[in-house]
Amino acid sequence: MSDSAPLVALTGIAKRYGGVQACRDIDLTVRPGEVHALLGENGAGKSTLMRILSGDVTDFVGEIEVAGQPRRFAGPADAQGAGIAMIHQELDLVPALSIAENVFLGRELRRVGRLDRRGMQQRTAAVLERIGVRLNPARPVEQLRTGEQQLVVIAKALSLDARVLIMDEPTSALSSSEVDRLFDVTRELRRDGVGVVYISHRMDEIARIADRATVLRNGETVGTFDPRTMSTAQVVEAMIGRPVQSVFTTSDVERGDELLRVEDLAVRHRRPRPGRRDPDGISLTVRAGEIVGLAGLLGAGRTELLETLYGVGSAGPTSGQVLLGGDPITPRSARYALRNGIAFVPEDRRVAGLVLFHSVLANTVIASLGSIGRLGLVSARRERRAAQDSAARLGIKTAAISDPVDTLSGGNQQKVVLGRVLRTQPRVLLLDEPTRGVDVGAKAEIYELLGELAGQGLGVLLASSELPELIGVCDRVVVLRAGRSVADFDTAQAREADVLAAAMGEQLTGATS
Amino acid sequence: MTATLTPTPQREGARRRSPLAWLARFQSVLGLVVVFVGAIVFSPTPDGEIIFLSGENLTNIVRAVSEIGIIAVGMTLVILVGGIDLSVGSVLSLAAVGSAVLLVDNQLPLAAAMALVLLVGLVFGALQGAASTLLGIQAFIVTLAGLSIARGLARLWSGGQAVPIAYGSGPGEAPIAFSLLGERTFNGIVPIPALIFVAVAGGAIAFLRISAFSRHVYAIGGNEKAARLSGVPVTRVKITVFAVCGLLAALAGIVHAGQLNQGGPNDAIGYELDVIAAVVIGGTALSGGRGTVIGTVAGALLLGVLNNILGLNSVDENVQLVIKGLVIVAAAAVARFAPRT
Amino acid sequence: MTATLTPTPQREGARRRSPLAWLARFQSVLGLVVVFVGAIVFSPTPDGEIIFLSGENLTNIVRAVSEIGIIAVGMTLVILVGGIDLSVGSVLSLAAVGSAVLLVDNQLPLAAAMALVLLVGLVFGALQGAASTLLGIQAFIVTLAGLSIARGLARLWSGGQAVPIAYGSGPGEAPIAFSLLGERTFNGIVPIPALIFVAVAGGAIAFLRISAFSRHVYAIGGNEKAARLSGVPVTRVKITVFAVCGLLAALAGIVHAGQLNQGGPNDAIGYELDVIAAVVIGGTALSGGRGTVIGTVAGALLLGVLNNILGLNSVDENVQLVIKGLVIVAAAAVARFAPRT
Amino acid sequence: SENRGGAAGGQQARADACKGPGEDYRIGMSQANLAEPYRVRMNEDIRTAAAKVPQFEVQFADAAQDNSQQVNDVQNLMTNQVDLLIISPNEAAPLTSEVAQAYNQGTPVIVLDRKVNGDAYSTFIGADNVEIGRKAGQHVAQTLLPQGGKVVEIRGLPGSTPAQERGDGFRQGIKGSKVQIVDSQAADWLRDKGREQMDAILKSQPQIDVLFSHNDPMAEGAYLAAEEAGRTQGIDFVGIDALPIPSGGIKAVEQGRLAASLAYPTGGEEAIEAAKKLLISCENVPKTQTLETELVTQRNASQVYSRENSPG
Ligand SMILES: Nc1ncnc2c1ncn2[C@@H]1O[C@H](COP(=O)(O)OP(=O)(O)OP(=O)(O)O)[C@@H](O)[C@H]1O
Ligand SMILES: Nc1ncnc2c1ncn2[C@@H]1O[C@H](COP(=O)(O)OP(=O)(O)OP(=O)(O)O)[C@@H](O)[C@H]1O
Ligand SMILES: [Mg+2]
Ligand SMILES: [Mg+2]
Repeated sequence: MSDSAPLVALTGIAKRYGGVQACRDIDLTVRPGEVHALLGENGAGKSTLMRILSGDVTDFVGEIEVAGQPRRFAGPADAQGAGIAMIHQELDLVPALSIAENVFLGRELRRVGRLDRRGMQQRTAAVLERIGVRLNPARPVEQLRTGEQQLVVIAKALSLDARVLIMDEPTSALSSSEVDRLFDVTRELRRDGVGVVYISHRMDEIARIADRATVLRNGETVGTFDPRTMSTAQVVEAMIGRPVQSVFTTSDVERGDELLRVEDLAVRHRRPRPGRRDPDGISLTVRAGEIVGLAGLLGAGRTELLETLYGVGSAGPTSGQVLLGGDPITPRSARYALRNGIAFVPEDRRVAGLVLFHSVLANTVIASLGSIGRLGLVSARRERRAAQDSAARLGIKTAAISDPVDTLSGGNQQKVVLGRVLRTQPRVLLLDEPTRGVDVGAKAEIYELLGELAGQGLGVLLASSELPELIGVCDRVVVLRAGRSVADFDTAQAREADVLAAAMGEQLTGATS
Repeated sequence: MTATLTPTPQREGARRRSPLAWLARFQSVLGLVVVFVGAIVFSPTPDGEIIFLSGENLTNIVRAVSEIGIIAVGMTLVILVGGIDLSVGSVLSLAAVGSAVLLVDNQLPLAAAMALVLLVGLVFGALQGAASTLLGIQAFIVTLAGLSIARGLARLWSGGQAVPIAYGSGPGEAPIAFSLLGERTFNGIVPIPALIFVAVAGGAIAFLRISAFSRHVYAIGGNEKAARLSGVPVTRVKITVFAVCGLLAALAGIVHAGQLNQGGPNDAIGYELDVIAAVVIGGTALSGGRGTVIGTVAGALLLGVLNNILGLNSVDENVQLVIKGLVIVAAAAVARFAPRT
Repeated sequence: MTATLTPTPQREGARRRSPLAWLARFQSVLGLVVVFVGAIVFSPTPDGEIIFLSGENLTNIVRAVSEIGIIAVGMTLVILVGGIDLSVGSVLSLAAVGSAVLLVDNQLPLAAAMALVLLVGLVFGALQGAASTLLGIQAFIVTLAGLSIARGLARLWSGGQAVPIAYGSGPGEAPIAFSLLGERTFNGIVPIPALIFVAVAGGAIAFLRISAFSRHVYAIGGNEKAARLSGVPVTRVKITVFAVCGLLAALAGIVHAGQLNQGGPNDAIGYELDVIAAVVIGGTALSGGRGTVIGTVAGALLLGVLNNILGLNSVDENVQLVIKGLVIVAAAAVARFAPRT
Repeated sequence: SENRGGAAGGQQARADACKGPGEDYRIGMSQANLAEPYRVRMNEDIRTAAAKVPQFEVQFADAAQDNSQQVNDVQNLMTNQVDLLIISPNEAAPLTSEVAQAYNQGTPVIVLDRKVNGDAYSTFIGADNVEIGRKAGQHVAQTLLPQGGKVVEIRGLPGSTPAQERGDGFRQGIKGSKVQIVDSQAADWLRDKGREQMDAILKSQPQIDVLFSHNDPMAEGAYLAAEEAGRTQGIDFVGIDALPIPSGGIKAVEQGRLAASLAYPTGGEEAIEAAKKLLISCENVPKTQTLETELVTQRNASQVYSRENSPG
């Protein structure tokens, strides 16, 4: 750890949102050549603090010093000018613009006065190369998968050549190979004297990459420590304020009858969709009380499978069949799926999950209005009670359930989606990266909830990019590769390496260390 | 594993209900309040009486905005789902012509004629909604086409000339009951169109408060994809909303015919902008998912009060146009800078 | 964890440039192509000649849409950033009046008069942009107010009556150079307004292709927050775009005055809908961030061709309205179902 | 029949309205729209004439071509307790009951240009559109095309009464001659629409002898189209309105673009005359005053123009 003068120093930072004190009296320094982890529960104030440092939030109390000089940024561009760049938690990209245009947005390259497209694409390709991605920089961002978009956001931040790089949950949609690559790059940055602030809810990552860690709780600093000298359990206790023994709970539920059976499912689309991987021979079963994991590399087709089962995948001729409780079904729409007891938590909560400017209440009850009233009428009182119920059950942290969802921290937003889906009382629960951006404590709660639900006879199909999560939570893990199911492990025996090997297939032979 | 599912304490108590927060709930009517107060201040006062505040003048205002207001209720729904309906003025005119032709020329009984006219509006709206959602064409285009089509149909149906409505029971005369729409009632103070407007707006407000349908409307406008994934029947709701807007435009057309004693194929040209203005000034976002019918009512009344007070004062007509624009911006700015929670 | 892993191979190479994909690039002009072919088919053919295709008729069409087209270029930008400008018709009229008054009554030199008029449009647009972005009021309201204000100013400036323009060098006469706007050139085939339209559209297309500004415009409309976080000067870009739209409306007003030899304070009423229609038919999304100027040009021409062919066939005006609406929807549907990548 | 002031209870003539020269009077003027030059001029004529009567103050309202708005305007004026109402209605039926209500309350009402139904008003002052159309037709048939020829008609807004009447009158005027209407298109009273329609007409009509337009602006628009096509030589342009303003038909005739225009007088001055009688001098006014039209040609154009704009 370097003892040189800090690149930036924050002192006494405080920020209030209405009734919520997001940050109070926080001090933080970032030194050159260090990776400084910022830890804390959902809603602890991590993002807010970093948005202050990166010039996104400008009305706050406290001091920012950059290289010893007090600074007050007028906006993100100002902070970037001072060498501070931030990867935002939410993937803030412009959908219709290309990768290169997004990367260079706001600081376009010019040659003899005109936009230098070629130059921007070449330099974008180079940064993408650096993090191990080969994407055509001319492709519109809206055609990319969530994980790919996250990589583009990372590339964008890297291309700024900042002296302080803030990464707010950069890996939440990435699988292990991309994470490894990102860490390689991060170590390079560290070598070059860049100060990195790293926010993540994946505890194993902290131990691997961080030099120092600062823990926030309820907007206050709990302390700064060396993560290599502390166990994960200690870190988690610091974050949550009470000990958590194990994050994962495996249910010991008696497995019941077969609930969902997918037989050789394949979907062929009418129009070619570049970079898509449609189900192309998937077979699996989920029994009552069972939590089945879906593993696979980025783009293996997990999301497409779940969307197809929910009836919202893009239309196209299907072969194979899906059986629900023994009866063949053809999911055509979300309504159909819901009516048959199939519920779905989509991967990208902001795009597909939530009405961001609507209240927690409205977002919680929208899928289950039928159970709140009858004849198309709803009672505001029962609506309110239902939402409060969900909020309490999932521990959603919000000042009031009438607050808009976008004032919630990322993890709490995710819980709102989960709460809504659970209110539909499903038999089969399809989850696509349900713990993306959720803190350890809350994850544990969600897992426990899943276990509980499984105990009541629910079947769960869970896609996740976090292998430890899959192995820790699921009874079985089905591995997808290029749209096919290629392996089915019992997690009691399987190791991460086995799952990974199956996911990568023949590629593993080419991999070197 | 110890983690018990203890709920995080809800900090409900911490939220004080400040007077400011209370006021903010009425943000959408704040512009109206400001304009109303302004109107009192600038009202002519011959014999010391504030003319603007006279009962007769106030009911005049409500009557004057009632057609726009009735449609604006439907337009609010359309805009809430993220759509727009430019055809309302033409549909109004089509319905007015229809009322006149069916009552006078075709001698249909009142109920049948009204039902038929409302059905025309409903179907016209539903067709537009279907074209927009099923073919995936922007509502702006579809309803712009609808504007043209309905106007053409109104002119064809009427033969190009306004169809006058005479009352009586002879041939070529409409049932006298229809003339009630043009009358004042309740001691000559409250005009029937105003009552219809109030009923439509009140009904809509109540219905929106207690119906699942309205939750669907807001969700679709807020995030259509999320709504669909939540099992909201997006297409059906959208078509319904356009149908309701068409229906209300037709209802306004009936009122219009009753008010003016004729079905004019060239009436209500450009009303779509007035209607949308009422909705938007009332705080509904054109991007959908955000807004209230109460705001719309306030928006319609704001425009009515403004028109009225400018008319009462003998301001030069051209200067009026300038003042009107400035006041609208000012009222919107006031509402915008109202305190928020 | 052991494995350092090779990146997932991206199957970029697999993307073939299919003919369908190539065609899809022209989706925005597909509607125009269909209407154009339809017009050829339905063209009257006295003496076997297809009147619609005669050079003179085609240039007439371009001339007829040139004012709408010029403004539509600016409107495209405004809509791309997620805004809307309803004031364009009034600003056109204000500029037309201004041209006439400054040239004829005030006897200003041509260049000074034109510069002044364009400046008026620019400033008017900029003020609207500023009111909308800085006060945070929806552009619809601000520019609806602008519509009213500019119309009022146009009437006040002209004294309510059209100001005729006579040419010559005497007092009360405008420089003859101004009359060129009403002329044709290139062997009397190409009208000057059409040339101006083509120049404005071409310039805009080129500028959008090579400028960083255009990336900012698209970014703001596509995701304003992302744009702001990337350091795009959102407010400045938005105000600029409204200013450009006002400027182009004023340019169209100058053309208008030259075409009609007068500055009419009541001209161009309702043009805003035509202009927005051209933009939207050309494939630009009213929600912002998506669209092209080429599409807009195609949209404007589509409307022009449609008007022209209906006029050439002297279809009954009322039936025209109906046909026009149906064709617009059909054209939009065709473009919608074109293949996409 | 003659009339004096308003009628209480719709029957009895009442002299209350007339308070003599010692009082001040507020007159309300409800105009159908201010988009037509003719109506702007009407307001101006009223303003000018009223300025010469010290007792009069006029409050104007513009209904912007909307029947409903005009109903509101009348109500506003009545709320404002005007002593006399002048109205140029947008359409007859919608305003009939509003006008009747004012009249029956005892307020004298002068109806200008377009009629309302029934007879609940003090006086109607207006020109006869059919007559004007007929005169235009006669001028074409007798003076411009005595040997017959081809006429193209550009009509006003479809469905509007003046468009209907001027068209009908014109046909009566050319009846029996060899003049033939070969094409007829609507241009909604607008100059630029007139130009656009003429563009298309010139395509399909190889020979046009006379262009008859329902108003001067459309005729001027058509002239521009013909000028551009190089076909002004063979065509005589005939319009209606002959407004004595710089952009009006008289100037167009004087400058040779139009061959003729028929004056459609605004009646503004006459309305103030009638108001003086009804309010100040307590005289009777005729129930209907039909204003004479005047044929304006190159011969008399400049003289008519200066006469109409002479003070006094
Ligand atoms: N724009 C906003 N308006 C109102 N409240 C906000 C806003 N942004 C954040 N908050 C509140 O501030 C607190 C801190 O939020 P922040 O996003 O900083 O948390 P976080 O530590 O980043 O959480 P997560 O790990 O879930 O991302 C939360 O209680 C949140 O609800
Ligand atoms: N070319 C594309 N255009 C639009 N959306 C795409 C495209 N490719 C993928 N997506 C979307 O991205 C998501 C992920 O796609 P897919 O099922 O292929 O990957 P996956 O196996 O779930 O991998 P991961 O979730 O790790 O990205 C889906 O929501 C899919 O609809
Ligand atoms: Mg965060
Ligand atoms: Mg996925």
